[in-house]
Amino acid sequence: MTEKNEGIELLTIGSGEAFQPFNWSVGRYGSYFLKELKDNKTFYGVKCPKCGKVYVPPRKVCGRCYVAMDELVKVSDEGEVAVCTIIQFGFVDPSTGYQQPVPYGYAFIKLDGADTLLPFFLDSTDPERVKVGARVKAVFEDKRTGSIADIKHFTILD
Amino acid sequence: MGKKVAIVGFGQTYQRSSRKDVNGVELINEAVRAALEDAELTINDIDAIVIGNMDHFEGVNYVDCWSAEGSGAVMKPIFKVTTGGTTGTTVAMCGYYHVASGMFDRVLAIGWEKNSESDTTGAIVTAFHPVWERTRFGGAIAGLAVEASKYMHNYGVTERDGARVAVRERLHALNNPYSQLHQDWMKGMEPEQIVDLLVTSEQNQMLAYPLRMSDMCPRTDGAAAVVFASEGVAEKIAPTPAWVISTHNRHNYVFLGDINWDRNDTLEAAAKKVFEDAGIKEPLKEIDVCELYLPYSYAGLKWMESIGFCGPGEGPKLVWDGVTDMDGELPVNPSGGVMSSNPIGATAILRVGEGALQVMGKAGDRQVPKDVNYSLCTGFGGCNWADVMLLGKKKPS
Amino acid sequence: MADWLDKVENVYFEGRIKVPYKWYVGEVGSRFLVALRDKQELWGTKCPKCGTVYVPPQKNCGECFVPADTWVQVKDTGTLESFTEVHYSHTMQPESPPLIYGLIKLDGADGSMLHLIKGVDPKDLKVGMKVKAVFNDKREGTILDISHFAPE
Amino acid sequence: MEKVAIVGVGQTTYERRKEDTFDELVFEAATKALADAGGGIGDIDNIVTVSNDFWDGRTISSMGIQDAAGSWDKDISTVEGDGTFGVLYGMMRALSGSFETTLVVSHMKGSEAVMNLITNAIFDPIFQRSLGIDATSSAALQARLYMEKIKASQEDFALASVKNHKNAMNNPNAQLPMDISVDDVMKSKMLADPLKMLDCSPISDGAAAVVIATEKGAKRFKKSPVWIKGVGHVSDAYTLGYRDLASTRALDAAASKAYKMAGIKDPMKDLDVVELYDAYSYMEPLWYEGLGLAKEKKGVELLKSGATAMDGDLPVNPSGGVISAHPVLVAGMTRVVEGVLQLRGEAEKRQVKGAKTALAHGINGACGQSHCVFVMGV
Repeated sequence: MTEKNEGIELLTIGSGEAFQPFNWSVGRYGSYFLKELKDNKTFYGVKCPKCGKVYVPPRKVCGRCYVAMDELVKVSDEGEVAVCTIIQFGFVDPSTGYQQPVPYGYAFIKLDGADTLLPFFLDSTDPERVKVGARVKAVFEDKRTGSIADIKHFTILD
Repeated sequence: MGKKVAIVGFGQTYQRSSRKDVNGVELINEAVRAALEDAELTINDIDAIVIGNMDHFEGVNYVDCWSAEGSGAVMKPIFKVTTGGTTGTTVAMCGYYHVASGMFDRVLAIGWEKNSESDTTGAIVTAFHPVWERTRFGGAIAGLAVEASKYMHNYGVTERDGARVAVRERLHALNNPYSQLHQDWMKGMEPEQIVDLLVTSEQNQMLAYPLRMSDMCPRTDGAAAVVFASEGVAEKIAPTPAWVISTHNRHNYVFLGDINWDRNDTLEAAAKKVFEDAGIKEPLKEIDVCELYLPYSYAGLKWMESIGFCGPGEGPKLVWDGVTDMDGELPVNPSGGVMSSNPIGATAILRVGEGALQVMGKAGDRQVPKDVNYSLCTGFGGCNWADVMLLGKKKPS
Repeated sequence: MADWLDKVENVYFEGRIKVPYKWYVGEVGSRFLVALRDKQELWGTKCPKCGTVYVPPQKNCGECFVPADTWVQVKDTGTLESFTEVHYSHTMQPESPPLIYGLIKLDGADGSMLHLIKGVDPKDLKVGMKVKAVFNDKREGTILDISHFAPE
Repeated sequence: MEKVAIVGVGQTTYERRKEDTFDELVFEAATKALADAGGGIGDIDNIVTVSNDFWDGRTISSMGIQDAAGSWDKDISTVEGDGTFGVLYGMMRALSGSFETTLVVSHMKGSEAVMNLITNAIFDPIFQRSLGIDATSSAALQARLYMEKIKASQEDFALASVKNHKNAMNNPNAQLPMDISVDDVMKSKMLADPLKMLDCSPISDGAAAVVIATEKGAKRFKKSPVWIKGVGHVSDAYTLGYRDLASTRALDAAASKAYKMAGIKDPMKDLDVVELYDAYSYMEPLWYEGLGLAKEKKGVELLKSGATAMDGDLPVNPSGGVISAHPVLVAGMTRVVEGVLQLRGEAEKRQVKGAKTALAHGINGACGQSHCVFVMGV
């Protein structure tokens, strides 16, 4: 690709199809969560022994208390929209290098029993219903592979 | 027990949507030369350098090494610090700590980014957890849109309130020759009139409700450099050095789902620490000017509350009353702010540099029409992370 | 440690970062690549202070911190300063291994240029040997417009 | 300069592949360092983390580890570079008057990325990257230049690998403890001529942490302090081909500064133990020259003399060095940690008897462009 700037041709070098592959460890906390999602369509969190906060998905460390956690807690597949929006602008999906399909509803969901929010996409067929406080429920894929994408989306209940 | 530190020089490139005429190293070099010229120093006077940006915007690993020929780091101490959007203030703080430690007397802190070289949102999305967050997360715009909608929900704030902030930033930018956005059509118009246009214009694309194009920062190629110097040295370099009174940050959150969307509590906590250090009790009265990292319009409302300039939900009144305009009691972002230029790794150090110019009385057409004893600078990024630096005319005791 | 932690089988997540980049070469670098592409010529910049000739060009002399603003043409022949034959294979390589990298000090330049070496039995490679640029027929304004360097 | 100390150190074992996530590794190293110091997170005034966005496959790589680093409601920053630079920044912050203690923690999971691709991205995207150069092939170019300059052989370099892998047998954290011969190195798979598999450091996972304190801050902890006596960091030029790869001028400058601060006149005599960054075998004799342990061109001579062996005058890399475990970014901090253990007499089977002064060395960038040198003492 070239452009002219006051008579000087200005070149660019492209990265083409280059990418960096990664093989991230999900860790035992996350692996447990994904397995339960896949096998039982169940959400699990982990509870801090000190402050009692329930983290979903589970992780090892409660940052506030700086202690390791290991008590698993089952939480609901239903919850409430804490914050939300509808994404309408186009951008590149950095995992594929191609444009993301838009629009779509996007929310941070407080599952019943959890103290943290789960960011996910929302069925936004009716954008009017995408609002703070809406009750939502997880809809699962029929064929689940053990990834977060086993959740198809959250659907608005009320 | 730590040396007192002042800013004695600041340089920046013109902030532009794309700098096709220079590569990254050459862009950095422009800012370094400008900062040295401003401080009337040569590269030989510089004891150490610190640099920062975000790797995945340009796809360059080990930027401190890669840029050495441009930054002036050949045969000098240099390392890189980076924390996402807060990188610029992180770099500035690092420059500050270099000098405060007593180990270096004159330190150059550089922030830069060439956002034109990649898809900004695509690269920002890689900042989030690959397993839990990255799938279809809409980057900074999505995060800010949910914050804005919650703020509107909580306090009955309107799109017009947000637009009023955007108008202030763009009007201020008209005074800043370095700013990327110069929306000349706004010249001579009343803020209300522009607000009306922005919230009704069909050309003003909705990105993610409630954020329209005019509510967001642009993407920018640019670099900025600040020279920090120690007490005893600083006074000899600059007639009015901008002393670092205090600086603190809070980067508490790890996942987006951990964030308290009702309060910007990291900014609250960092600002509180800084005000404690400085003995500031009434920020609105005592701070003379702000250069705040406001990446989008609603931040100019809600985050004013977080800093303590007004109570919860009172941000819109403060802004509509003109308090934060150039001639107001507390001018905010005389430079035009992040919403007028946003070279991400440089954005927060631009706040520090612009804040220093106000203290030094060197801000030209964008100098606020009042005496500046304190200027407050902030950085925002990561997972609702906040950096705060307070600059002042009087050397701290 | 809780019981479940011992039992759970750790899973891995395969992913990638594929942000497409376009790097702006800038005026100085573009001038070099255009000459390479259009005229098969090699140009460098010279520092007015230390006299170092940089090929590919540098806009700023890192040693003296002054603009290296004089253009100088150098030859397409040079001396091999160092080399290595790489045997492993990765996707970033322009062609399949084994491939040979050389640091080539072009006649008229003061440092070396990194490029590929071909047309020589690896056993015969020697530091100090003379090599010459071989250009690609199809040139697109990149460093790969030079196909490789070969013994003169 | 006010006195500043390291009062706690922690490290994980180093392995080819660990299941633990970034935050779990950071938590392990950080809590070990705190426990070692005899304190808790409440004794820490501020945090510095060390990570790299390319290696982690994550922009703002520090975001995933804030909780594990103990940064809640504390000042924090992130260095992207070798762990020694993180220690340096942690030290600056402790000396600034704003804080009395800093926890510095660094992590790496080399197993999750592809080293050659990650290090290819170190190279200039306009003129060099598309040629496919990476850390190992560029190091091979440096190795050859050094060989030519000092008329060394591949067997000479192999001696460093043999020595360090053997030392690693005394280090329970090392990844590659091995009793090998020069012949084994010579027969190992050729990667990038003249570098063979056993001339190269492995891909590693692991984390390390240190607790830094001012003289006053050190009183919060039970452990007796190891003092930072001197530090220096300097970068050479970047451009491959325009930096003299067989010259150690940047390391010379960094070490000279550290020695001056520490009052070291003859490093060979005044130092008791050295932990240096031997990412490749040839780097050890090359860095000897830069550190002033050997005169220019005499690095291999020193290596061959046996003076840097475990039973020599100045043991270098008793831990087994970077060639025995290379968690990038962590590795330099590991050198600091090992130095501290030596000075406390806690290095167990790898202990250098009576060590009073130790040197730790880290590098950034291709072919050791940028160096950081610490001199520590009790």
